[in-house]
Amino acid sequence: MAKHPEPVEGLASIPALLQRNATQYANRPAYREKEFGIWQCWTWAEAEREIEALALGLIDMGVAEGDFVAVVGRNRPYFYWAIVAVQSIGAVPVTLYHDASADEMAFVMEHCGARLAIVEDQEQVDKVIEVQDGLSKFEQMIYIDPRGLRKYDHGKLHAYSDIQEKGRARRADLLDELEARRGKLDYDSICVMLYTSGTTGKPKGVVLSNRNIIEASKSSSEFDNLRPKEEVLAYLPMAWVGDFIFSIGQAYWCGFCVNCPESADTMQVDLREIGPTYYFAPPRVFETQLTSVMIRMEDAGRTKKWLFDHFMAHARKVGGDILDGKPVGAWDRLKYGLGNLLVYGPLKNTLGLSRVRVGYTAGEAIGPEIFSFYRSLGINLKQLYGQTEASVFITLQPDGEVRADTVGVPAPGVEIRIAEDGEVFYRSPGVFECYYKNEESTKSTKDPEGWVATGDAGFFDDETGQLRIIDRAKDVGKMANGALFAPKYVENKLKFFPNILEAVVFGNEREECTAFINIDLTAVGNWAERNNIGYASYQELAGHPRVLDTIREHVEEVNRSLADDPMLGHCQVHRFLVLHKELDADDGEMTRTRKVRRGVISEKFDDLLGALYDGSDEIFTKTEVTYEDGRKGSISATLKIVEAAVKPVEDARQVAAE
Amino acid sequence: MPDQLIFAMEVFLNGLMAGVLYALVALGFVLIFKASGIFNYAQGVMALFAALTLVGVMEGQVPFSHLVNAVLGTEIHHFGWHVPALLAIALTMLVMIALAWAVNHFVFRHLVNQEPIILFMATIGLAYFLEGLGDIMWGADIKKLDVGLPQGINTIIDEYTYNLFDYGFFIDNLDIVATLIAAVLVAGLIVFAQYTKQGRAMRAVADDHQAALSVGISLNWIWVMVWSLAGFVALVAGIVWGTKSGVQFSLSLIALKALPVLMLGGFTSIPGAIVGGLIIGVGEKLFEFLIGAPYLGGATENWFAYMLALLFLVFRPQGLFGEKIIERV
Amino acid sequence: MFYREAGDFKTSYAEDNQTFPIKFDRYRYYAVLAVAFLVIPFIVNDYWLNAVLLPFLIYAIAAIGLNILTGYCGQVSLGTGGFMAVGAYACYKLMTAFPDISILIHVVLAGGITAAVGVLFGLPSLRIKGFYLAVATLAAQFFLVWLFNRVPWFYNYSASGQISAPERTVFGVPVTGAETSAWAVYLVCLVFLTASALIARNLTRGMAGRKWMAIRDMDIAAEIIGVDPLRAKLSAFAVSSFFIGVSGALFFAVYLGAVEVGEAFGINKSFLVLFMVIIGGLGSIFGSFAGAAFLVLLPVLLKNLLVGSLGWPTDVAAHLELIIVGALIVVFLVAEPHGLAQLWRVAKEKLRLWPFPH
Amino acid sequence: MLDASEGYTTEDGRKIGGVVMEMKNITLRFGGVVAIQDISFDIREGEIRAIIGPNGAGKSSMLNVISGFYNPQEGEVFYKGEKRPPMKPYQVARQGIARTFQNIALFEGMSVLDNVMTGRIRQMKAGLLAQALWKGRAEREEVENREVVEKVIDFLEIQHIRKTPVGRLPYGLKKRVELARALAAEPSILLLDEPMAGMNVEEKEDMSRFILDVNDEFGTTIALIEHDMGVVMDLSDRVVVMDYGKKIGDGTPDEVRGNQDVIDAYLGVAHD
Repeated sequence: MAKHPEPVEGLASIPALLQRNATQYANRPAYREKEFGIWQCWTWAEAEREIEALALGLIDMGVAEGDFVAVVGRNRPYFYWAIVAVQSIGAVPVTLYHDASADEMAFVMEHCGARLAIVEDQEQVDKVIEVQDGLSKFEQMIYIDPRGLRKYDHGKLHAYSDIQEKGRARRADLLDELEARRGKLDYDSICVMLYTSGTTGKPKGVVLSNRNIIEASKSSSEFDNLRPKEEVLAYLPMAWVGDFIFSIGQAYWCGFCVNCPESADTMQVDLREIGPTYYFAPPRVFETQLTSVMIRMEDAGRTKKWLFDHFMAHARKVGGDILDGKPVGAWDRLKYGLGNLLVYGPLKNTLGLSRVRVGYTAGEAIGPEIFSFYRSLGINLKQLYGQTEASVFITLQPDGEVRADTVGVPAPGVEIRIAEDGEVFYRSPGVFECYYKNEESTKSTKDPEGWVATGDAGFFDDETGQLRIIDRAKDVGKMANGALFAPKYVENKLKFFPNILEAVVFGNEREECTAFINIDLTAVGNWAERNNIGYASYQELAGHPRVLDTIREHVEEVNRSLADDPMLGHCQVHRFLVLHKELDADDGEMTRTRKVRRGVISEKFDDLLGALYDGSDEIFTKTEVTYEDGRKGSISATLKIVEAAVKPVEDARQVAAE
Repeated sequence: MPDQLIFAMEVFLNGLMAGVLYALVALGFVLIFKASGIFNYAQGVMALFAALTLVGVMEGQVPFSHLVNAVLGTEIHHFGWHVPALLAIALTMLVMIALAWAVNHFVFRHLVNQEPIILFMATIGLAYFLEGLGDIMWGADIKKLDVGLPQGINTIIDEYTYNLFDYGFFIDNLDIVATLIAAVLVAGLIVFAQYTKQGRAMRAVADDHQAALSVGISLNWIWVMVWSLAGFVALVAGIVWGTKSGVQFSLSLIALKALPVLMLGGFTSIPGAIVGGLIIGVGEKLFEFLIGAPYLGGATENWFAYMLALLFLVFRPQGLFGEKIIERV
Repeated sequence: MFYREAGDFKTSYAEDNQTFPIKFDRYRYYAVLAVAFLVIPFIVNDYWLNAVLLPFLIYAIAAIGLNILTGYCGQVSLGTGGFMAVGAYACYKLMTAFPDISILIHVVLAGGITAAVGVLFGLPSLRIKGFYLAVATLAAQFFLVWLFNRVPWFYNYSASGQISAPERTVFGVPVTGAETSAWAVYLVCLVFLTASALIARNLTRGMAGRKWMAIRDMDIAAEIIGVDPLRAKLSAFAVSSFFIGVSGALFFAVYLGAVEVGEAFGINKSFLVLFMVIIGGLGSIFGSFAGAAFLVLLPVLLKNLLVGSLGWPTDVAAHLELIIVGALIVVFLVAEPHGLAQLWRVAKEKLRLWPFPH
Repeated sequence: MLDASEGYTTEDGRKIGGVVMEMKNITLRFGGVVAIQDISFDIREGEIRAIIGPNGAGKSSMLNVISGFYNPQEGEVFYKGEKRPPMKPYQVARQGIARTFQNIALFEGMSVLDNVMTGRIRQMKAGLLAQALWKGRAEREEVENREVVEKVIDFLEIQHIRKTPVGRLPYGLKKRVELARALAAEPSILLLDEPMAGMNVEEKEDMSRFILDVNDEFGTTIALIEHDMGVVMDLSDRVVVMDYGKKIGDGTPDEVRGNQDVIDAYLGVAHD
């Protein structure tokens, strides 16, 4: 049975932490948001007042303890305040993806029975109004940006600021109520409910207690000794557990400042201005950033290009070691220093990463090339492995022991067990309470001893003692010949090539593996330009013979590397095709966190899948697509099926059979 | 008849002649301005440069001799021959045409469609350049220029007026000749502008660049032409003033005098230039004679013209003959 | 390349529109100030002072003045020499009339008087535009020079018609007259220049500057959105003339000591300063410095090179200088109408983007 | 015609107030040419008032009369109940009448921010000396007005070009910046001179949205001229129709649509 740690100094809830920070760090910045051309700033004391005002206002509105409150918006202080305000009055915040479609929202709000929704602007308001009739418990809505909402019926619609005003006005008579409610919060009371995007089926509401969040934040903060002077940039979806931990859990535990960008498209600029010291980004972000760096360097002058290449080469040689504190020759250090002045420094600066002290990436495997690129610049980028159910942290990489292909050692307070079928189990104070209104899946995921199944297959790497994840456990299948089939592992290897954006590998219960592939429009498009290959659309580029050749080379390279690995030698890709459309969350082919939905895809494109196995060398297909504005349409294309050379593997069968 | 009035008449006549010369220089400005919208501050320096070159050619000076001597330590000065005036003038004209081409080719071709003020400042730069060039080619010392123009008091007028009001007017022959030359030149230019193909092309360009282009007039060609014409005018002015008061830097200051002339006459009008020139010439001489010298300590010619033009402009910004400007939004 | 802007963010508008928003620039600026005030005074000698430093400091003030009028407000003036003369003579009269008032105050007052004269000659600018105005300002140039030449009261009826600065002290240290010491003279001018630059910067980044630039870029539109053209232009003339007057006063009292108006403040002075502004960069304070430095150093270098090293006769060198300066003006107007300041800006952008080309 | 004193309510329920500006029998001539002939109409608090007509109908001249750029030979202009004496354009501007221009009149040499800041001239009164020292009022005003301006910039969604020199902007954005400049003045009447001129459909839609939002958010009174009839009809509460310098129609879009003269004018029936 997992031990149940108790709060230190009665810091049993986020609101409690807020109170502490408001006194202890009263004048330190708590939130910044780029608005009206400058970084508007709120100290902890100010933030506390804002939150209190809102909390009082909510009480005034009649929000009761235990109510669920949906919070829908991009990262803005107002929403973080809303979350904490909701907590402080004993209600439960439920964060939603602000780019979720109306019916996705409807499902969640109905499932948790939200009475109140706090949303950003007209767009969100409209979305909710569209579905509100189907919501049995839903009553009122609060918006932040009044733009365009003047004419709306304000019977059940309130402006954020108005609510705060009411709160301030009634402070005298409601404060006791608020303090009473806040007082009741303890380690076991619900901190937040987050819906897992769920690679399959409907989202599940993960209930996380204050214990989960605070313990997880505490131990992880100590692990990387985060301090009050850290700066983070909050730009990842608020509905995602990671953002909740970084921007609320750890931020409140350590008392550091959360910075919110002006908008999604100014993110890069804002990142550069803030220069975070603690930074998280999914591999995809680092990938695209690296791609754009390389593209921009393409048109650099000769000398500049030479400088860049020369010093980057040197960085790859010694950069990582210097970062890991391994012994490096004085001359190399000197040269690295010079490079730092001429290339690395300015580069990190333009990327906005020059102040990063601790950087993490997770959620997907990251390409070794990409990973080492950033590390060689002297950016302390590390990997972690986690999930919503664990309040993020399962394993972390300690400074100086960083590898591209592992995800680190168990986080403080986390126990890990590997089942015989390779699935990873863990147990920790961060382990979630339950899935809301979903007994059986709670049971199926979390056993009475508190062990939770990750659903991922992996093993501890002998030399480093760090965990290594191969694939989703359920996706790890057997091929017809009984050999181990780990599509994700192969897909990642493919995706490490800048030209390949997404890959979906099939082969379960089949003789041989095949793959769908999405090319990366930026990378390939740029290549096309430089080789002056004209193209009108993604589709046309994707079908271009020379592109197909390049992709084939990539596939064959992957095959070669796979062949060396006795366990996965049979997962070599025999045939593949380049899809005529980009896999898209709007078409349900991926999750909002951009994980491929294997099932959906294989159904949707079963004709293509068929073609991959029936030996035909091209196939005509027609697919329905959803455009940004929600309109539906369909595109059709004739796709070539490409053969890729494979390397025979000796007695892989036995290895697999053992 | 009171002496004062008689003197005044003499001053008036002199002023008239000076005015004609101002008008002459002013014409150079008008030509270029009409055709290219460039207000050529360097016009005066061009006159100086022309005069210097003329003298240099006539006396067979070695161009850049100072520079050459300085660099090579040689002692060369003259070829030792003398060139007859007319030939020299022709040669000088060739130089001026070459200059016109160079100016257009290296400077103003690149400044098409710039605001007038930029062009103006460019010509100031050009003026400096030419001044330096002239000095370095021919040396900066004051030179005498004699192309055989008659000089000295005109005895006929002297005697005639003496018989009239027993006071002989002092009128320099040179001034009379100059006046005649100027008059001829002006007439010539007007004829040229009105009746020759090139002249019409020039006016077309002045009216509307685009239109001119569209009917197949080569702007570059026109511009070289007007700069050459301006060069020619400058040469004539150079000869006259040079003969009058020696070839020296002060010669380029006449140009400055032409500016107020233009502000009065309007930058685009040939008759305006002439009338303006006369007004200024007479005005400043009379002012000096009646007020300047007796009450203000003299030398008022330095500024009278400008003040007159300034005051005038305040009340009629487009000048005597300039078109009215209508502001729109 | 040297810029490290990550983490250099602004949390208030005051920070955002400070003169040097980027940290690196700010520190470099402090460094320059430190050297100018704390190092140079101890190492400056008479040659450098008179050949380079003083002319630079004083012309820079004049250039700033003209830049405000021409670069920011778009009114070209060829009367700079005349206005400098006003400053000089005003200063002279004040110095001789009130011997026991500090010279510093006299210089400032001289500036004030020049401002008044400037406004007077600025009046036509309401009716006259572009180079019509430029030519009109020549009237100021010639009239003023003539005035100081011909009216004895201005040069206190001295036989020579010259004016010469009596000895005056600041905190007991002589800064005018025969007995001056290099560092003191240098510091006085430096202080005036620094002050001028700061004031000019403040004016140009504030509403006054915006009005001027509005007039420059599109006067009709400016009037329709509420800019009073007369006041805007006159204020430009006033401020501009103030600085020019100050520089004139310093030029006479501190630098030359004795002046004959014709040669010291003739039309060529007007052009010299105009050239500084063009080459340096219209509409840029930094440009005024750059232009002044450039045109002060150029002759010195040429002289040292041609006369000093190659032993050419000075007149040839002088003529060459004319040619070069003239050519430079044309080259800049053709190739880089925004002058050295623009080159500087571009270089800076490149450094900021380093290692990326764009 | 509506009574001058009390206002009316639009079908979308906006309350329109009393008359802000009234033009009485305006006649404007250039030399012999009559640009505007004896035209009268009024503009009311909070409404969107359009002046339409074929090209050369005298719309722009009318706008220029309102903004004081032209002074009419005959007729009177009443502003906020008082007869307006002939005044200089900048004086009119300072009375709180801001405008945009048909062919954009931005200050190319200045950044977007500075351009919009010029809209605050009316509000920024610090003396030259204060500005020179950047102290006290000057400093304070600069920040206070910057705040207002930033709100406008945010409202018109031009944050990303805040510091870009206007010269480098594409046409559509310039139009928006110009609107921002006028808006920054917090005018009591906002004059828009062909706000949609030379725009593609998408840009027109944006612009219409902004115009409506402006009127909606700040209750700004807007008078706009436009020859594109379609757009105007959707936007405006009341429309004046001009043709050959005469007023041939005045009323709600529907009334005007029905008006025979208007139809003729637009279908280009020959004039006698």
